[in-house]
Amino acid sequence: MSGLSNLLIPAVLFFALGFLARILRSDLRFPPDLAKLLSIYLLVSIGIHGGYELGRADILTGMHAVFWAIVLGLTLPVIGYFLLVASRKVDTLNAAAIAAHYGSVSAGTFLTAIAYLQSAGVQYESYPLIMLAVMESPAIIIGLLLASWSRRRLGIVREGTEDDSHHPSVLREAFTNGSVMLLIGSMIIGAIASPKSVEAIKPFVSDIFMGMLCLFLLEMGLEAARRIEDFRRVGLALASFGVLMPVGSSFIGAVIGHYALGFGVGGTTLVAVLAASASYIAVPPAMRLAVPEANPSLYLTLSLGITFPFNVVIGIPLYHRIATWFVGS
Amino acid sequence: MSGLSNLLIPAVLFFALGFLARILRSDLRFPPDLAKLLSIYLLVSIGIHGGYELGRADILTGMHAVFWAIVLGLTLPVIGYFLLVASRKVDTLNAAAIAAHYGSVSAGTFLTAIAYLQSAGVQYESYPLIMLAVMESPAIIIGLLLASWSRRRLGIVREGTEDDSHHPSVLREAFTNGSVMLLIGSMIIGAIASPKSVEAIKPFVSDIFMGMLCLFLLEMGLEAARRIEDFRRVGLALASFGVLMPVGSSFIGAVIGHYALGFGVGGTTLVAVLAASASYIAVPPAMRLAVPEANPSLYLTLSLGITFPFNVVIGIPLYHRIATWFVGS
Amino acid sequence: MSGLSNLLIPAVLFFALGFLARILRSDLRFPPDLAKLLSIYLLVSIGIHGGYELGRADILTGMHAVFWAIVLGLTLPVIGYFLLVASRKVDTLNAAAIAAHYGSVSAGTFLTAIAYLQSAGVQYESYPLIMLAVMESPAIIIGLLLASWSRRRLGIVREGTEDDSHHPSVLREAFTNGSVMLLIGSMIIGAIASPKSVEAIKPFVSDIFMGMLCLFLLEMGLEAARRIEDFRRVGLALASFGVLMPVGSSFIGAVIGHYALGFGVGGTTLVAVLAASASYIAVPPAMRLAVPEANPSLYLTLSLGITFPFNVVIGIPLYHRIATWFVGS
Amino acid sequence: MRRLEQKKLLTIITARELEKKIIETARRRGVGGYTVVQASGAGASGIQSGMLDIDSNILIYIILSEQRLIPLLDDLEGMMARGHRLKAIVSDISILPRKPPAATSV
Amino acid sequence: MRRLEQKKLLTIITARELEKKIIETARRRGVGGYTVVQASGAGASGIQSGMLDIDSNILIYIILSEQRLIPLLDDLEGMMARGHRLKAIVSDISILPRKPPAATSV
Amino acid sequence: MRRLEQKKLLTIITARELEKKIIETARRRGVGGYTVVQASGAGASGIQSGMLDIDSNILIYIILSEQRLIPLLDDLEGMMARGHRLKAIVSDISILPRKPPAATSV
Ligand SMILES: Nc1ncnc2c1ncn2[C@@H]1O[C@H](COP(=O)(O)O)[C@@H](O)[C@H]1O
Ligand SMILES: Nc1ncnc2c1ncn2[C@@H]1O[C@H](COP(=O)(O)O)[C@@H](O)[C@H]1O
Ligand SMILES: Nc1ncnc2c1ncn2[C@@H]1O[C@H](COP(=O)(O)O)[C@@H](O)[C@H]1O
Ligand code: NA
Ligand code: NA
Ligand code: NA
Repeated sequence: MSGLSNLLIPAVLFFALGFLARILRSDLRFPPDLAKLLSIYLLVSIGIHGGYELGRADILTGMHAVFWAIVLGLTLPVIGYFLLVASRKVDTLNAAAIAAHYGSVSAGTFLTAIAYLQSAGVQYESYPLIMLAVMESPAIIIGLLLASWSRRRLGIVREGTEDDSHHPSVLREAFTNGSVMLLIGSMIIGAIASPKSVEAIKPFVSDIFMGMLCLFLLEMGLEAARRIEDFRRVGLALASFGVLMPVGSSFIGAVIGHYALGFGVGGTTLVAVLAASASYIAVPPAMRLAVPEANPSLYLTLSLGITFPFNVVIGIPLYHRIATWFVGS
Repeated sequence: MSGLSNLLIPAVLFFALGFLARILRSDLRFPPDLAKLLSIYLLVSIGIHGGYELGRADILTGMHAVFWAIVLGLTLPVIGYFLLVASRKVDTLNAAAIAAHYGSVSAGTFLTAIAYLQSAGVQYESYPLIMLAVMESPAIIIGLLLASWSRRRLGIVREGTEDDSHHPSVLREAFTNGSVMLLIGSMIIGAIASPKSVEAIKPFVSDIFMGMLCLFLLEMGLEAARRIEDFRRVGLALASFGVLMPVGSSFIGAVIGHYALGFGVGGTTLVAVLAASASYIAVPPAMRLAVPEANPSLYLTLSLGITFPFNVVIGIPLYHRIATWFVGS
Repeated sequence: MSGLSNLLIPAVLFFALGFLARILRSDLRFPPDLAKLLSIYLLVSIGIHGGYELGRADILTGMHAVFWAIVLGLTLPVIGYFLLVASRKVDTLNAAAIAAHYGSVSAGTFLTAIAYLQSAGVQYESYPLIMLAVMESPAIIIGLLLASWSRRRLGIVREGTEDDSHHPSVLREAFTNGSVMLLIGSMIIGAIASPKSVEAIKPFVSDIFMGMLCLFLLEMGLEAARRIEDFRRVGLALASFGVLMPVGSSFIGAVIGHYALGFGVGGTTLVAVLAASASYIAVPPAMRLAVPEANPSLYLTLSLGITFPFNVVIGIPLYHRIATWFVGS
Repeated sequence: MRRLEQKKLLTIITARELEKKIIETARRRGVGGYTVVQASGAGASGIQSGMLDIDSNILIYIILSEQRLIPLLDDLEGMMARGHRLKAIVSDISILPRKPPAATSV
Repeated sequence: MRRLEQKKLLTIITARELEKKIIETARRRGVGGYTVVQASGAGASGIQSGMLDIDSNILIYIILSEQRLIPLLDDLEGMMARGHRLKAIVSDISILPRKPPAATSV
Repeated sequence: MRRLEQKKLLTIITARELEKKIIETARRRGVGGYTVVQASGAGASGIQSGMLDIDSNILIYIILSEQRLIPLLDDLEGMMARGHRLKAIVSDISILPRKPPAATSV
């Protein structure tokens, strides 16, 4: 399936529409609560769906998937951190905050990938969904460790009691993050609820799913374009990180998906997408609390303004190619 | 159907998820407007649905149902009032305000009961729906009367002109309450609209109904858990009222449902649920306006934090048992 | 189909319910964001739908429709302007602002007309949808020209730099108006997206459409009734303009629909509805920015409080008669 | 700055149910306008999360002259005496006086 | 309290359509930041229920120095003179000065 | 107006993530209540559109006595020193004192 035909999925077209509307300075704006409603709906639906299937899937492979998800979540930020520090474009604390985002994942990108695979008629395993749930958080811990390590090197001493980054609350919040709980909770519900009663909510979680995803991406388009406007704050060197980091990560993801987990083209593509995507849900609030010295507009512009659009429009078809190539060989 | 399998209805599981999220101090929060949207949707859907069937049902039984609904709405608060005053845990004005809540009903509890009966494959009459609509308001009037009676006994004199409780607006608002109008209005529309045109909105009011109910209960779970945190304000004695009152009322409801209205197990269960449920929509604002001396956190904690969760998780299966027992004998 | 049976469409009944709720001073209120959500949904759905069909329709007729839409949008405001000035009830600047609303269109009225035609089993062309998209804006330009012309006649001199009405931004905003972009964008997406992928969002844009329209009209009912309360601000003479202007325009619309565009009864009715309807989305903000001297409560009361309810309840069946009569003859 | 008028800003924090009641009271005292903002909060009567209508707070801002302020404060005190929960905050402000343009003489 | 800076708080109440326009004006006058809150209200031009976009109000808060305030008030006066409906409220505030930490020297 | 109490109003503008943290801090300093309003805005750290949770601002209003204000300002200064972005605005207000009615003696 060519990159062009990928652009003919309504989900992607609506992302483009939102992006365009903002560029043309249209007054089209989403009410804040609508954005929230859409992500709640998407997380619940994908959770019920995946949980229902996982309830009938192989537990061992599931464990493997969880293990490798954590490995990805812990290693990617470290790679990102050293690339950023090497680039000399940001201080080490901003590097830590940015890197954490790339170890985590973006549900929006993941769902777009699923829409892409479906309209391309590609089968995919359901395990990557657990990985999506698992990967939201570990990167945050690494981010915090990198940050306090940088602080020590910078010789920034903090009043122990008040140092947020060691504040347990930040760690707890990394795991009790709303979207993580919603996703895992819905998966469990989908797995344990009586099949008969799950049937009753299928029309809600399946039939209108694609339409809700379109509205969600329309809103993300507006958001991404708004972020792009902060581009100058970021600079070209940093922006290129927002493109090269995901591509690099996608290779690592594809290797794990195919060789470590033995997935087919669909599943391998999804793992590559997970590796390549950058968080804009769980990580930013954690970083704002725990690494207040870092500038939010830097990591938000990179993950929302550069990496997300790149992944949705160019990345996904590319990762699909990479997966096909790996699985083929 | 056992209480356990009741816990395997997605609706109830999502209530538990919301409750848990709050207990774990997750940052999962619903936008206020989403809560509003969900209750508007649920009232309209259940209204259209019920109205459509009622438009084809027996008018006389309907009248009976309305009559008994009013009887329940007028007597339960009086019982509650004297129990509370006897308990010596609250002053008479708080007693009046709390009691009013137990004479009224909770649409959320009613809908969960319907989800329960459906997944248990139990048939139910559509008349209890009219009772739901009717019962929102009468309890408020009793509440106001009890309150001004208590005031007289407490010797609280008020500047006549400014006394809110006799302010006609409070009574009018009891009947023009938004959710009451929405429910009754939708029932009328469902009854009089051309069947062909009602068909066109069936997918909206039926197919996605269970899913919307799940989101609603997720939000109610968050809300209930937040209320539980005010538990200490309430104290054990008062809390036990929040459990014993509904159980007691459910018996009265079941007797009326079976012997007075001749309903089957399904219908009898629903009347028991109506009697047992406590309002958190129509009554609290009315009490805040008309009985300002009463402490809102008392009646809200009782109805939302204690009675609602009890009914959803334990009450409904219990009332179903009671109904089966009555109808069986 | 008689005007009465028109009142038996749920959409219209919900409008009446909202209207009634407000008249009875019920506390039923819609969260602001819900109103926004509903109009976003409706514009996207109707856009996808129409675009899908237009992608398969005759391009030449489409061009014709666009041409005549512009003609309507440019002429109706001029007519309205002179009627208003002749009436001597408003100064020329208010006349310009009000007239602009009647050259533009109301998507809500258009959608109600479609619901009406569907439940009446009347076929209709898809071209009027393009006209809906096109007609939002031209009237604004005429409004601005009439306003600055009036200003010159009133001898109001403005500091050139700061004069908003010549401020290009106002014109640009007329075309990048959120709802216009959403509608046109969705039409393009519906037209170019792969049919297979459009199928996937059909349940979202079709099945639940009528239900969403009902909620939207419920909210519009509340809004319209609130506007009616400002009736006294408007006065009888001006109010009658809010009824006679649409009826007059509907004739012009019907003539264009039938003779110029050769539509059948359905399509002709829709063009008449477009001509008759008054904007409350794109035009008011533009006028507030560019004709600040005009009183918003005047044009909002007329378009939302008088013309919209008139069109929904009486106008649509009437215009349907007119269309039948034209096409019949 | 001579062109600025000296006024009082009355800010009332209370539950949404009281919105209508307070605004009617203000109107009776001849207040010309008001501004309302949705809020959440907590105080002696517990948390007002704003998640349900029943516990949403509002902020009502009323710009008014000192003459109008006094009687309105009396009304609010009366409501509080009857148990209504509200905070009435007064502060000194200066405001740009309104000069309506000729054209809006409708 | 010596550590607090004396500043002015300019609060503008107006219709949402004017948000962009006013913020651009403020930026031109060198204002560094602003805060906007959604509101509803009523005044001479009727009710602004906030239910539809077309009648939502906003409150714009701008913390600024007196030097910046004066010219900005001129601009707002100009807008009002052209018929725009807005309330510009000035009050005296003290604010904690910002001390950016060393690390954010990006 | 002798019946009005003189108090301080502390208004904090910051990102929503800091809401919990700041309110806990205030509670530790013995503050009895607070009011929170959702907002959007822009400043040195860019636009906070309020469209996503990650960039929503809030306004926290705290009515308190000068004695309570001082230590709370210290805490806020500490947070700012650690890089947290917030604006702490202090203004003088007068407030109607609360006279709880006899009946609510629960
Ligand atoms: N000290 C305070 N500062 C700011 N707002 C307050 C304060 N105390 C109470 N409030 C607000 O007033 C509402 C009612 O307060 P109360 O009557 O104490 O429950 C609360 O929900 C808060 O929104
Ligand atoms: N006296 C007032 N106090 C507070 N807000 C006001 C007042 N008068 C008007 N407003 C606000 O300013 C907006 C425009 O006022 P107006 O131009 O008089 O219609 C209204 O919608 C209110 O939100
Ligand atoms: N001059 C200002 N006036 C009003 N609010 C401001 C101002 N500067 C910043 N803010 C608010 O404070 C938040 C954080 O500001 P900053 O730390 O400068 O990014 C912004 O998002 C605004 O909501
Ligand atoms: Na990643
Ligand atoms: Na009850
Ligand atoms: Na028109």
